Amino acid sequence: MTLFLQQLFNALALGGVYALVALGLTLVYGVMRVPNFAHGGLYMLGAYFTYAVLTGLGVPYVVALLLAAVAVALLAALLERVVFYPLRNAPHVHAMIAAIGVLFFLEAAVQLIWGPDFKQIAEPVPGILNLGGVIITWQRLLVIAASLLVMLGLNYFLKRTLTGATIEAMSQNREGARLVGVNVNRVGMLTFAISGALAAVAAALIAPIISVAPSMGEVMNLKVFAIIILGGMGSVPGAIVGAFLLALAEVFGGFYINLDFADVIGFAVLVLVLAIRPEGLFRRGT
Amino acid sequence: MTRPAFKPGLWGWLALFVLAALLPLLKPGGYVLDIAINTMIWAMLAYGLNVMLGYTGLLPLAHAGFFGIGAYAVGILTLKSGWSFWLAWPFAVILCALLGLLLGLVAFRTKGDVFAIFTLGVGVIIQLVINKWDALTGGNEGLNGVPPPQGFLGLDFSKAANFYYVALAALILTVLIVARTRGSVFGRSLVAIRGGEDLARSAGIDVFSHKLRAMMLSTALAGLAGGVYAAYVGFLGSSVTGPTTTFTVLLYLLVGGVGTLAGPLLGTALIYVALQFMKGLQDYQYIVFGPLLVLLVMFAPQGLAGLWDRSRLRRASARTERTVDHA
Amino acid sequence: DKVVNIGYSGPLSGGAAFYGKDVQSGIDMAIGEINQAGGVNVNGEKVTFKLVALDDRYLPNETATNVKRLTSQGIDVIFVPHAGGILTVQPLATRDPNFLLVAYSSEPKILEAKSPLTFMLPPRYDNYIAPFVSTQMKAFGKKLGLVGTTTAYGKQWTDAITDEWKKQGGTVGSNNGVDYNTTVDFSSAVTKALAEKPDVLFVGGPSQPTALVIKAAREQGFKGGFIVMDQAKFEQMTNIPQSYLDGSVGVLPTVQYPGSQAFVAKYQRLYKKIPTSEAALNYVGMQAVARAMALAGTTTDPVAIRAKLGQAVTSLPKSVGIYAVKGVTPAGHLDADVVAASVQGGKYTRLRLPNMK
Amino acid sequence: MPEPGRSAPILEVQDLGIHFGGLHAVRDVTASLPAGQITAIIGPNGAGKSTFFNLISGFYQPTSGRIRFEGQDITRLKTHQVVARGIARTFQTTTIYKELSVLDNAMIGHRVRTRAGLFDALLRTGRERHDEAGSRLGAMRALERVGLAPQAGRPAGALTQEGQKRVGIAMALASDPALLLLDEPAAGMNPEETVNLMSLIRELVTGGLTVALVEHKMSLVMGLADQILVLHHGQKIAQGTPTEVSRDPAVIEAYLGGHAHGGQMGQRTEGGAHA
Amino acid sequence: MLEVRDLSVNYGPFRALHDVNLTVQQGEIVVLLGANGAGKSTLFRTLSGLQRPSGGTATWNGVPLTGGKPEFNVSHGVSQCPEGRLLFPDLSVEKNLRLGAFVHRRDAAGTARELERVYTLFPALVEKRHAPAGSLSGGQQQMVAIARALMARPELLLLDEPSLGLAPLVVEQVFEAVQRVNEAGVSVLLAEQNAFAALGIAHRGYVLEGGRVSLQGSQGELLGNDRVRSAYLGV
Ligand SMILES: Nc1ncnc2c1ncn2[C@@H]1O[C@H](COP(=O)(O)OP(=O)(O)OP(=O)(O)O)[C@@H](O)[C@H]1O
Ligand SMILES: Nc1ncnc2c1ncn2[C@@H]1O[C@H](COP(=O)(O)OP(=O)(O)OP(=O)(O)O)[C@@H](O)[C@H]1O
Ligand SMILES: CC(C)C[C@H](N)C(=O)O
Ligand SMILES: [Mg+2]
Ligand SMILES: [Mg+2]
Repeated sequence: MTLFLQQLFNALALGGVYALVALGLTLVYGVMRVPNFAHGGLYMLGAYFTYAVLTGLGVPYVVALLLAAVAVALLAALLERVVFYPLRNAPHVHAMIAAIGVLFFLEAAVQLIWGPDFKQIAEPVPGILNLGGVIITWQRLLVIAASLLVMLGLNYFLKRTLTGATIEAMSQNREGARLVGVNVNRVGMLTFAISGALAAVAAALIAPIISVAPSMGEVMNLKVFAIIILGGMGSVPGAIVGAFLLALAEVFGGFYINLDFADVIGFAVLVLVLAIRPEGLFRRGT
Repeated sequence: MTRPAFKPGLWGWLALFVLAALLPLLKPGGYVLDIAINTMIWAMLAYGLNVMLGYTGLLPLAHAGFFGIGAYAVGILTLKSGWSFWLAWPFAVILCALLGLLLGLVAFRTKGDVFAIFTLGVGVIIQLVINKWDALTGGNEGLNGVPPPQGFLGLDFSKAANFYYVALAALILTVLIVARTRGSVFGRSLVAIRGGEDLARSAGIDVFSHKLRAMMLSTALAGLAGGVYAAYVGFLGSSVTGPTTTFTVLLYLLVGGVGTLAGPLLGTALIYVALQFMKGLQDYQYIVFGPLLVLLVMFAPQGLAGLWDRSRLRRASARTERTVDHA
Repeated sequence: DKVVNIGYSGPLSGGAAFYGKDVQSGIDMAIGEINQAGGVNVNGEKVTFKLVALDDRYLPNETATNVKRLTSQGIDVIFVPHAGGILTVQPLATRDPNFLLVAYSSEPKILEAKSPLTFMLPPRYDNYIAPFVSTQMKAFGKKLGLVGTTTAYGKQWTDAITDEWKKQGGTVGSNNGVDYNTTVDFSSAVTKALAEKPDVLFVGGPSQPTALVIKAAREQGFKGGFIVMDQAKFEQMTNIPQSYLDGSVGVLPTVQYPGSQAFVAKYQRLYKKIPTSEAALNYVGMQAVARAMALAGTTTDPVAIRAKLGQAVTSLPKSVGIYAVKGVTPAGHLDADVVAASVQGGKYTRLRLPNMK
Repeated sequence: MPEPGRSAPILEVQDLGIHFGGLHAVRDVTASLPAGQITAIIGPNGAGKSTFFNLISGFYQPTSGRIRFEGQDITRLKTHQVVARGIARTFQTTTIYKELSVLDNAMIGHRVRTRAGLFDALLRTGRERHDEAGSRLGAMRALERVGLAPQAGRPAGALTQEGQKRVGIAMALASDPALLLLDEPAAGMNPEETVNLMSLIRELVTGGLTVALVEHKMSLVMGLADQILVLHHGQKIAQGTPTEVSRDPAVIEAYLGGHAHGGQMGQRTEGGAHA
Repeated sequence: MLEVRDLSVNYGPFRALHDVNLTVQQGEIVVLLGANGAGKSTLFRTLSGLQRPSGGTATWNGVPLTGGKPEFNVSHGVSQCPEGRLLFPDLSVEKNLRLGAFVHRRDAAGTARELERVYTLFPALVEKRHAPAGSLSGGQQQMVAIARALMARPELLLLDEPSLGLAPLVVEQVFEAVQRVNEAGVSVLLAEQNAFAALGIAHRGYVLEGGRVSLQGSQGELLGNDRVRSAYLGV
């Protein structure tokens, strides 16, 4: 029983990690329909910025996290302006390939600046919590809590605020959005900025648990794209449920079947769910 | 079809292939031959992708997986079961077509982006299965020592200069197949599906069965390319069967021109060779290549074949306003 | 004066770039030193070197293409640091144009191929197995848990350790290997392994992820010992509390070798980090190749160079010899004493390795 | 119900219905379309007219009821099978392949009459060559019927709105249908163009086609229809000749409004002169 | 006052509008007649800022409308119900309408009032308020498009074929509504194929042919003009 609970906690922490990264992508891919394969790159950059600020300026962890979020947000907005905005009318694959180009660039640039070696960020709250034999680190608890918080915030933003609605409106009909007075250029940049900030926050929170390396975004990329589709495009709760489902599948699949196949199980769940419910778990809300 | 497409025409293709056939006679270095053979292999895969993306308007991201299935089928059958390459190769192609059918039966329940990600998931699964099924595929160690095709007519295919002709023949076959498909009644129906599934359906096209057949053709071509790859490189590892390869080939296709006949070959040749040159830039290669990709997509959205089209159209319309109806 | 190009094809971008770069740094450093000293004397001619490094992203087919490119440029010595690539290009080495393949991989199959133009640098991993097992079984107990990485190399290690552990009378739990390169969080694999209450855990892959596995195990209350695969280096596991490493056995850090101080100091000055055996062994390899060229009196005949490698490695000056080298085996293996150690309180205790050839 | 002495029904629907979630978009509709005649379907916005067409053409699967075409049950057939049986349709908002040529559009419409598949394409079989020639012929014939033959080589998107509507009709005609469903064919047309369209439809019917159309332009409906079917909230509320229907108080109340005979009724009398 | 001076618009090499001059006075309803492809929609798109002209000017009470920024135009009181509707298909009807009031986003009370008004105008939309706009019938979508334009509480309302696809009864209601909106002080420029109904409520009108203004006059003049009668009224 403790074992089961331990694995459940492991899954929750992993799901939290996935959810945090996926939420940023929900905005640009799920809502704006920009297949931003550079999202993993922004996430990676967030980790490096956090690392750089921590080691370079010696500021507290929270400050480093915020600085990284701001920096990546600005960069993401720039990316929207320079790469995705000019491609807004092109077919999806074009933006996708351009995004991959950006990802290549970011990885190479980071490798050039910080080297290809793994970097490590110290846990801001070290130590573990022992709940009757079930062990969880504070950092993982932080990740779970943060992902839930971010989800609530994002859902509120999208569904309850007018700015949130303008993002969806713009993604569905750019001309229509302009006609009602939306400054689509600003909204586009804002959306990317938010998504970049979310990616950076996710990275800053996860970095202490994992190793920071230039290619860390690639593994995450595929998984979070899968999560968003799994949950249903543009659905915030869908992204969260998808993230935790994937994590549960990986952890318990690995536990009860074979660890060797943990990653396969995750994608098998994706393929299975979509084969049964082609529109994903949650239909896009209105 | 009257939609303008890059068509150097029959003579252009003939000339190209004759020239290509003469290349080994110039006794080029091993490296030149290697590049040429690699270009042909990846171009075939790009043609397979083009059947789906270019003609049917669907983006399948499991293509490297089928390439891998074709390659491993040839590798396993020749290496472990002692089959002749000439038997294993067609078998691999048929296997890929059948598996493509199977994938299509499920995957076509989804549409658009979901289809792309669904197939991406399948691609990842294929790679992981290849990677983990140690007993069959050699797992992470891979398969080493896949033999070159048995020679005939005194041709020893372990020599790159001779193997070159196997690859060239496969490429010619591929181009022929794709060209015929594109210009046919069947091909026009694919274009209709690309233009809008609902509309195609209401026009009386059996969308599902057309998509299935396009998928089979597409994965069969991937298997064809995979077979050549296995016999040429002689070593098979799972890393080449993953999404990275799919995206790389997608890139070739996009740069060359989606939906055109020359695009896949043109794009593969250009990017593959350019990447080889860029290796000299070492740490800076992706610093240059990344932005280059972005620029290409932005300023040549129709690809190189599209650029050619446009300039040719401009020249043509400057001369006369004659309407030519290419069938 | 003549400049001789040395070829290198390894992962310089992507997930394994850190590894490829480490290897490259060793070769680079050796070349830099040789050139600074005015090069080597081959048949009365001053010869300096230049490294031509090509990225292959760890893909064997890319390695093959790179090797063809390098040989067509007239390069006769090529370094490759991964088993897949090595095995793919090994048959090419003896064809026309032939070349000396300097293999940095501890995969025994490379030697089994009996290629006369292969020069393999690292010790065979199977040297480590028996002493690791006996040390840890004595110190901690008879039950082993497995959380190795699932690369080709890692799987072989896992199999070998499993066999040896059983041979020495222990029991082995289920295999909980995970891919260290794609796994985001190691906790669940560790939880699963610890559920069987092992006394010793087998771990190992790239150093930093390996450290995270060790950390997860300690955090979940594991008190036993670790057997650390040779790919992971203690000196790179600085990302976790060092006390977690107590009771581990693994490869002795390069810094700990008696003759290595000069090398380590110079390397740290150049690269601002601690050298691992990746850098050190390839450094030695490049030094040996240069010396063998001098001894053979040729820079272009791989067969002649290969023939002089044995003499070259034993006659390397003390300043560049990091390991105690006895020669090169007929199969082309560098016969060096590489030492393993167990860790306790930040101190390394050497383990005796049997000689198995 | 067809009046006695009139031709036999080509299409019969019985208790046809569908709901989307809680919405009963079409409910218990029983009706029949007499062969060789023009039936108009009218009703307020959202009455279920387009949905009715979507049901007949197999785009939606009905949740209740049956559809019989030429005496055979086609209720569960897929769209392309329905088209193959001889029912073609156009859409409310013009949907054609704008980037393809007018001829290509029509040839796509003819696809359902050809059999050539992938293998025929690869081997260039006799069937392939036969079908290719057949497509061209069938497409040109359809273009001639709508008067677009001279424009065959132009990209369809370059035509005017009205021209594009004709392309849509040509595409449907190319499938050689017995029954043609037109969803608001005159929307966005000015009176003159509307008159042209009316004569085109009349010609088609003279050629043996049965036509059902949805339209809000009363001038066209009253001027063309042999029979009118009125839907409201998914249900049939009236059926009969134009004169009968336009006097029906329920129809006036729900649909036509106070000025039932106002608007552009004037042109209903003539208009056959235009080609 | 809307003042259009020598306005020309090109699509690539093709000139869709040639030196168009027209005005709409404060409180006027002006109708624009013209065959398919005459350039009506082009003019509307230019006035709302979606399309940039290649020459000439257009001003609303002195404010230039030709900057190519629709958000600027709508915030200065010019709102359009466009051809093709340009709705947000996956958003609910109500969100579509609320977004119509985007320029008044700080005035929640005003938006709520306006929302009530458009719902009384189009009662059919009330039961659809939570349905995705894309699931509505063609005519219902047209209602949403008109209603959305009204939500901006414009001073100048541009209506591009508002009656397209609407049932006759609703067409009547729309025209009545336009009249009522106009009586409240809003100027209206209206393009219509349904010339009869349009001229019924218009004060003045223009006829556009091949991108040029070929005829203009008061309601009575146009209704009496033979060419207008034959081409646009079908009599
Ligand atoms: N796919 C769908 N999902 C949900 N509701 C739908 C769907 N299709 C139609 N409806 C609803 O069904 C009802 C009937 O729509 P339909 O399009 O058939 O109307 P119509 O009679 O053609 O109207 P119009 O004259 O405005 O075109 C409408 O209320 C519409 O919102
Ligand atoms: N985006 C475009 N690119 C090229 N030409 C265009 C474009 N939009 C319109 N045109 C052309 O400009 C001319 C005027 O079109 P416009 O849509 O303004 O006419 P309209 O009077 O609104 O016609 P309708 O009654 O069909 O709506 C037409 O010849 C049309 O083909
Ligand atoms: C640790 C290394 C000597 C092994 C190397 N990673 C290989 O691919 O074989
Ligand atoms: Mg309708
Ligand atoms: Mg218009």
